[in-house]
Amino acid sequence: MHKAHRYIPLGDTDRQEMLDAIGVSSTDQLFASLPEEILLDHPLAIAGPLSDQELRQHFHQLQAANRVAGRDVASFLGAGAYRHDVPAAVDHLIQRGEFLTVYTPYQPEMSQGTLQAIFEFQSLIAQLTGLPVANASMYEGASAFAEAVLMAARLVKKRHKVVVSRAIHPHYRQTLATHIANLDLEIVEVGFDAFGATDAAALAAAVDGDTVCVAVQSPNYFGVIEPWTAAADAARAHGAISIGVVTEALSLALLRSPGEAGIDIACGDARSFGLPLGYGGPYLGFFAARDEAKRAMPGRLVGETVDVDGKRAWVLTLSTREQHIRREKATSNICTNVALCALAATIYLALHGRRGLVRLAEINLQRCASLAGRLASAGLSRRFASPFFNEVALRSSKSVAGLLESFEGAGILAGVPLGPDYPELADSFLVAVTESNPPEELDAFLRAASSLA
Amino acid sequence: MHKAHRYIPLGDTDRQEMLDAIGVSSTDQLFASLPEEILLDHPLAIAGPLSDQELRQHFHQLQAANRVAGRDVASFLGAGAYRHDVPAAVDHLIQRGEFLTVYTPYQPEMSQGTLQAIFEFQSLIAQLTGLPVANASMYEGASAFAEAVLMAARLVKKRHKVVVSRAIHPHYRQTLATHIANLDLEIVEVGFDAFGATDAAALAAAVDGDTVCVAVQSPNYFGVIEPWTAAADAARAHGAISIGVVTEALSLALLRSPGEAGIDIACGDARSFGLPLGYGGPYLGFFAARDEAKRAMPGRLVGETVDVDGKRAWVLTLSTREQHIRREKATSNICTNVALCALAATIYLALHGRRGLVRLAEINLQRCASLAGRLASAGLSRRFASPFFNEVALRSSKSVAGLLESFEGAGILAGVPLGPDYPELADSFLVAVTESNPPEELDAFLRAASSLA
Amino acid sequence: MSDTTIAHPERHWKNEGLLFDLSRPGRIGVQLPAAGVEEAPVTELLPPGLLRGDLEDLPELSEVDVVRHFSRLSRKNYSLDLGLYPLGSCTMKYNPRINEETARYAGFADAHPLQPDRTVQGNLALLWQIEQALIEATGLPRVSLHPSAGAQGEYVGILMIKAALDARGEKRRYVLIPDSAHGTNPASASLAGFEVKELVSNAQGTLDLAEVERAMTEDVAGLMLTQPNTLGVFENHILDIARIVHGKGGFVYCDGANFNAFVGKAKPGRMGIDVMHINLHKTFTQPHGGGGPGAGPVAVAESLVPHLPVPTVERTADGRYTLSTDRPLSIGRVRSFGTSFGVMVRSLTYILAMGGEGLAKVAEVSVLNANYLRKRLEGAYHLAYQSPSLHEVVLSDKNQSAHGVSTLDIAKRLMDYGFHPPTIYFPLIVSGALMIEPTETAAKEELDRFVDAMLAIAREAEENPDLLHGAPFDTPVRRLDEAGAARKPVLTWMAREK
Amino acid sequence: MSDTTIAHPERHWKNEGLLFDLSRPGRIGVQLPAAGVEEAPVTELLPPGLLRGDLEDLPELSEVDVVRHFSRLSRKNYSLDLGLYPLGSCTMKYNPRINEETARYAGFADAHPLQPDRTVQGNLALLWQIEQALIEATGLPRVSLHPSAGAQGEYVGILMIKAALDARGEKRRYVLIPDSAHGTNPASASLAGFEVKELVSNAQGTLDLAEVERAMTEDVAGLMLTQPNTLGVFENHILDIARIVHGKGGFVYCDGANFNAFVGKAKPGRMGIDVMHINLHKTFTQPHGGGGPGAGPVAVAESLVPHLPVPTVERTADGRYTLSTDRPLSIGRVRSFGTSFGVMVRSLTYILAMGGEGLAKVAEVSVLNANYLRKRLEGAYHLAYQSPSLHEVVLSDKNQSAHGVSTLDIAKRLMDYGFHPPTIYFPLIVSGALMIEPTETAAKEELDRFVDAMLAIAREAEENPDLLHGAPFDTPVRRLDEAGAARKPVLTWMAREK
Ligand SMILES: Cc1ncc(COP(=O)(O)O)c(C=O)c1O
Ligand SMILES: Cc1ncc(COP(=O)(O)O)c(C=O)c1O
Repeated sequence: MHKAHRYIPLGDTDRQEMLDAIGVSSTDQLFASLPEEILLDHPLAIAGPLSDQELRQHFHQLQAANRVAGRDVASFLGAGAYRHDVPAAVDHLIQRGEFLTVYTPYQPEMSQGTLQAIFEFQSLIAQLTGLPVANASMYEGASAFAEAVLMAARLVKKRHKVVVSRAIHPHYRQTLATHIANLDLEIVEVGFDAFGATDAAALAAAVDGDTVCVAVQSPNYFGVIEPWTAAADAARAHGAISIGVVTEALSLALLRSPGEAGIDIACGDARSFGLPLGYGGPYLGFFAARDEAKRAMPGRLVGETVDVDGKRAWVLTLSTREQHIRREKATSNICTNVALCALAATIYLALHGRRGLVRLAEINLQRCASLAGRLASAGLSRRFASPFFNEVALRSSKSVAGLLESFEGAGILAGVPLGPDYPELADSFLVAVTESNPPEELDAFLRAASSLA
Repeated sequence: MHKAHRYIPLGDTDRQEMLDAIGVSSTDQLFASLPEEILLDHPLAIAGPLSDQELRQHFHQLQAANRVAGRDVASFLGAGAYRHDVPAAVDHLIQRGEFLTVYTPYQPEMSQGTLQAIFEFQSLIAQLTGLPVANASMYEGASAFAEAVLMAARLVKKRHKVVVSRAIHPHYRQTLATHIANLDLEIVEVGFDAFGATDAAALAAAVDGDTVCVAVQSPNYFGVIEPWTAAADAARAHGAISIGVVTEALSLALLRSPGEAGIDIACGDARSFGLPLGYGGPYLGFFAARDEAKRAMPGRLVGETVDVDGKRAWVLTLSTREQHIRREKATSNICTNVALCALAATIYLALHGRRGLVRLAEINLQRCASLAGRLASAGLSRRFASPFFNEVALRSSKSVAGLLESFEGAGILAGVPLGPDYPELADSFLVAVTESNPPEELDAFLRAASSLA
Repeated sequence: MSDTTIAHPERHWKNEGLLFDLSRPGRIGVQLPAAGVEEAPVTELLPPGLLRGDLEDLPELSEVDVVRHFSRLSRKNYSLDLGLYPLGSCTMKYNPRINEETARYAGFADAHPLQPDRTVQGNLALLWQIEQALIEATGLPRVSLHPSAGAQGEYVGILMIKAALDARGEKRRYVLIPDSAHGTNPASASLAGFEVKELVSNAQGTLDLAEVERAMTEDVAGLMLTQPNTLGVFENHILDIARIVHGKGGFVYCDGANFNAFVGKAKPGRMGIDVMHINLHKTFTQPHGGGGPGAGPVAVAESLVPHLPVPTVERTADGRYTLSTDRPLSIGRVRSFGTSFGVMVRSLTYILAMGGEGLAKVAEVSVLNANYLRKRLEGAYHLAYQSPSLHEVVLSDKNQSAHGVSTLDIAKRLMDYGFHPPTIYFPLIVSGALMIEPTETAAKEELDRFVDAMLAIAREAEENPDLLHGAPFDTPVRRLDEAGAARKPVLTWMAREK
Repeated sequence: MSDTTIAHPERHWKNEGLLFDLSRPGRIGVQLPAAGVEEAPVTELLPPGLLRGDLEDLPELSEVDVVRHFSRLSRKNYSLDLGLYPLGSCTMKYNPRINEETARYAGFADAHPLQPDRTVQGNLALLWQIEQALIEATGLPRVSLHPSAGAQGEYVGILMIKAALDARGEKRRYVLIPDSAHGTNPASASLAGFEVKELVSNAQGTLDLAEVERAMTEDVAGLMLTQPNTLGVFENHILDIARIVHGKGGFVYCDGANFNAFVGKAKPGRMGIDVMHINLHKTFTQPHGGGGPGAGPVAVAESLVPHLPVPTVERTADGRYTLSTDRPLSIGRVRSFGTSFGVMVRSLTYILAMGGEGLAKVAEVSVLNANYLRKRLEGAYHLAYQSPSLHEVVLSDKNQSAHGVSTLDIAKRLMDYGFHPPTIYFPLIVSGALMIEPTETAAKEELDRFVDAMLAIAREAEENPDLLHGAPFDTPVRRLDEAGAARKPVLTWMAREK
């Protein structure tokens, strides 16, 4: 008798019946096509099988070894990953087997639930970005950004310069660098001005007839809200593509959208909408563009159609862009995306809705402004005198690393240091404040700052 | 504009449209039938509305103020509520909206899922108890027991004596006492012998022609496994009903079932099958009996039938026993039961199945035997020299209260003291050991005992 | 093969067998830990006579099989999460998801009911908080959280009345209950050892003052009324009724199943009510779960406080909490352990999610919704009583019966339109009752769709009554042979197979 | 009105509108906290020019509406939890529920990706553990957990090959890819700047040694093969192939999407493979979630270790863990932050739930199941290649096409029998391919029912081909106008409504 396993429904007699039907005497025979010299003669050295309870213990111990926001510390870390409250209904719904355990909806007749939800997601992202077309998701923000540049290069052929603001998230720029390293493209970085915004003059000067695209982020890595127009105008003037990067999607509820400002491609991360910080992933890349660009877009698209009875229905469409049809000529190699994260965001946005989302953004803004305002007197002044949303760069007269460590000792993850990525900003760090930081945490930050900073 | 609430989908215009349709000018008018003097003119003094996150904080703090098994302490508490591992699939499935948010299946065409699951539950309880008929659940074990006695009184009319072993769980006996206080019945308690089992001679002597029923528990409150036969035989000899109480349903996987031994009614609690300890409820009362008694049973029963197309289906049946039909003549006043708990148990039993359940019971037995055996040398000897399953009464030469407090200081909830309910056992306490006590906890208990006991 | 069978071949998973049918020897759905101790042969530990025979009929299934089985079964249920579930008297309102989260916190779920109080201060504080909230909502000075459901609450309430009379040295024999009452009321009274005297409702569907006056003798322990009553009508003479009952030394019991109609609008404590149970699984969103669990806390006036069941939660002078059984005149306990704690967590979560203002809105909108339905349906369907409706409305099949169509037909036909039917044939004083309770969580457009369906059915009843006799057509199974089920009951799989 | 419409009137909830259709002004589905700080007017904090216009099209819904909407939508999906989902190449195996529990522990869910290493030792230990497990399973010395999915794994793999060649000072132009490969392979190679040379499969459906020998020039960076390949056939000349590729200084990339076929049975590291991605959402039970997320860790031979993407997890001498970016020859990063951590939790949970022995059984039973299906179906359906199958089998519509019935018809008709169809029209080298992968989590009786349905369809194809052209009949929608969708794309609600 073989040892039964909970995930393998092979009964005692099933095996023999199947072997008999196949006409072999053992499963080993079914592996005869594997050269003998590569077959293992002993099981993998991996612990288990563990029971559900043993698994709980194992992973409970691991997670308990972390110090995390809410439970162990107050956290003001942002820098591209913002902590937000998630209504309970989100997680409940995405765990329904009918959403969780389904494949990409290639068979639309059996997948209308997923398809309709993606169509809703596309519509919501289009509304938020102010652009008419959005796809079904990208892995996360940085690769979405790289794909945006590659798409620009498809739309504007035979050009070479990729003009990128240095105030874009370092990970995003590094990801871009990896993606174009072997292609006939070159990155031109544009610095930031005394206000922490992309240097508008330098930007205008960097763009020319060889420019593929111009990319800026808002709020940028320093939390500074940039006008999209500088990039949009410079790009338009030279027939290049403008790209707007958003790492804090909640800002779109309050701030002028890339589309309104004339940006051609908006991309970034929408993890803020209903997903956990989760130590970095899975996140939710989004991608929106002008209508003319839809056939050049990466990723999946769901479109509306009708069935043979004339009933409204949804289906994956414009697939000829994709790798499974176009192979090496595809607009991207992406296949698996982050559909379930997009579903979470769709539910989250539906719950908040028109009023809730705006009010939530206001709470973020107000709390961040309040803390930044109060910290000035505690020795932490704003690095840049520019408008910000829910994150702000603060300057310290003490060593940033030492200061952050002191804060940590006081139970506060106070922020992300800027020095490692921007040596000239070694005296500064980023502080993000959201609705997940209750007023008491702001007070605690202030108290700690008064004694430490 | 009225403040919108997340659970009340009344839009801005809905209210007015509905008032207009009804023909009143305000909702106040709809309450005109309430005497003015009782109407409140201010809202209830209850905090809120709180957001999901604020609720999480509030309840997270409350639960953090407890010291509980697994997280904060090792616990060997049993005494009618045994800690067991619950496979993850149980909780996932019972949270499906289609199970969670449905009413009692009075409309069978729209409730076959619930009905079939209850039918499976009834079948599983019948198998475990060795009796042919089981109902859809009772609130919990103690009231199930009281209902068993009341049913016996319906079956055997005009008798008065309810013979009850003192080794039955004190809460069960107290519950019974409340239930019969105003009826023409009288409890006769039978003591236990030097082995911790119901005194067989006293039992036999207590039963006579005026006896309604004879009730014993196994494993009894002291963890001692009793032979059901003493009660069954005594009852049968006098035309009375025998009642077998089981507070640790897992024992049924290994021990002779009440039905096999000739018991007429088996009742008790099956919370051990897939439900949390949850500080006392909701639990899972079960109730099984001989076939002849089915029309006298309390609670709901699901039966198999066919629909007009001949398709197999399930339906609530024999409802003429119940309060909604029979009113003051019903077999019980029970209406709402614990269907979702019964579903959890059904899933739990299906997952464990024939082999898993027996093996699980063996693990309980072996661990308890091992600990009890090893503790003898540490100064804690068994109070009774009788066979036990996963719980055992230990005797201490020190004050039990003091000893348990010392254990608690060492991070161990060592057991439930017997003194409060049995003054003659003031030197003893109950220790339960299950698969949820990993071997390291047994070792820790032993170490602590060596230094404390 | 008909055209329909061609287009719709049997989908195996729509015809799910029983666990026992699906069992295959050798499968298992769990991984168990090692015993981790030296094992002795079982027969060395236990005398063979104590061991059972093989559990050969327990099914053997993998986790995969089990998850599929119950997922498939679940899809045969209609549920609140799919749409309106307008069961009168049941308050099928939306079950918030956050409740399920808070109820599962480890500090709650893993707490043993017999832990020393000092190790469960969080739980005791929570119980204290929900008791305070219910005290505030009812205007009564104490609330027992002990009872497991509404019916047990009734039972406890009547036992307390009995205990209070005993304490006064009085023996009373009867409890008065209106003919419109829920079945648990007479059943509970009788379980407590009383005889039931039924009060006939008047033409307004309410208690008749003269009738109460007449029936309320000194042999009567008290009156059980439902507020608003099962017709959804407020017992507007409540103050007079209480005066009469109290005048004869009796007690007023209020069945609080319909608290949703007036929570936050008026307090039972101000109505002369002495004792009232609250179904947390109705007004306070504990999910019904296919029949339970619920909880039935009982609020009482000062006169009954000495008789509350044990245990209760008390607060000491230094702000700590204890679980107390020190109540000499208590009726005792009616269940093991203290309370259905998990239900308390859910309901307190809900209460705080609503807040005081939100709760008043619950009553307001549930009454608005019911009156809207009433207005739109009362032409096509007979309105049993003209009295003002609060949170529910009772119609009947009087108009349709002329065409040979009954309430049962209407109910079954509603299923084809995608709705769960209302409560039917209750209250008993309305022949062919259709008792509709939308609750405040029903949206207007959902109500409109329901009305459309009801009106369509009213038309069908006139034009095509036979269609309705055959309904439902579009459900996992169609009408069942219920009589057959009761005549030769098959209550377990073994009863058929073995 | 036809008979069917009479019996089946429209159930509104089967015809669920879009969120935007359901929106009603003034509703909200959340309660927000108070700001809790003194608020300044927004226009004082932000210049008006930076503010956006009203989001008038965002829907307004209560929580009740939202839960119902998505519950209703979900029921239009077929899912693994309902039954067999035999998509070839996709490894649709049971998704254990315990994975969802562990992945949600607060210490994981609430960890910020930029926390100092000393505050996330638990996370880093977990990543170390899963890397060790994958090292053990692949027999390769390091694994990058960075890539977000299989395709990104491929891309990273090819970039590492490029980096290794660069480090040797070599420029090579081509990557060899068999014609049976998945579309992501050529797409990834091309994204990395290579040109693709397609290798024609031989009559056994495998790589042709002579063809590899011929194509493998010094202009070629390497070969991407799939093991077993997309026909489910093991590339049994793998050792010779590796020898040839290595002989010319190239690298062997293995697409590990089919690892389920041989995990625990053989290690890629012993087959001459230099780099391989693993789809954690296939072999290691991360749920597919309607398209993702997944993760595509990449295992590499020593020669590629210097070029791994950053960050990696390293263990210091004192047993602490760090997230390191110190890898001078790294290809860099292809995404923000470190890894799709949540996927790692789920997959490690699964790996430990199976253990070493369990994993070998995964391969064994998945291969047994596929061969059983092959045996039972190969008469009625044309078997594309006679070579031995491992975990999947590729059939075709060759027999049915004689009756004018295509693979698409067969797939759609399977839905009426309650099954999700296999992968169709892939691999491209089989005309009308039906690619069936049952996985080890399919039970024999489920396979038998699937076979019955397939055989019934084969009969229907002969007897009633038109029926199949019309299928499906019993699904929430029927065949769609896909061409129309692509011709005039409507990609948002606004595109139609505005
Ligand atoms: C009016 C009324 N009273 C009492 C009850 C009984 O409550 P429970 O089912 O909680 O025992 C109900 C429940 O349906 C009811 O509707
Ligand atoms: C053979 C094969 N290779 C590669 C991939 C791509 O993997 P992913 O979807 O994770 O990017 C797939 C996924 O379908 C596949 O089947």
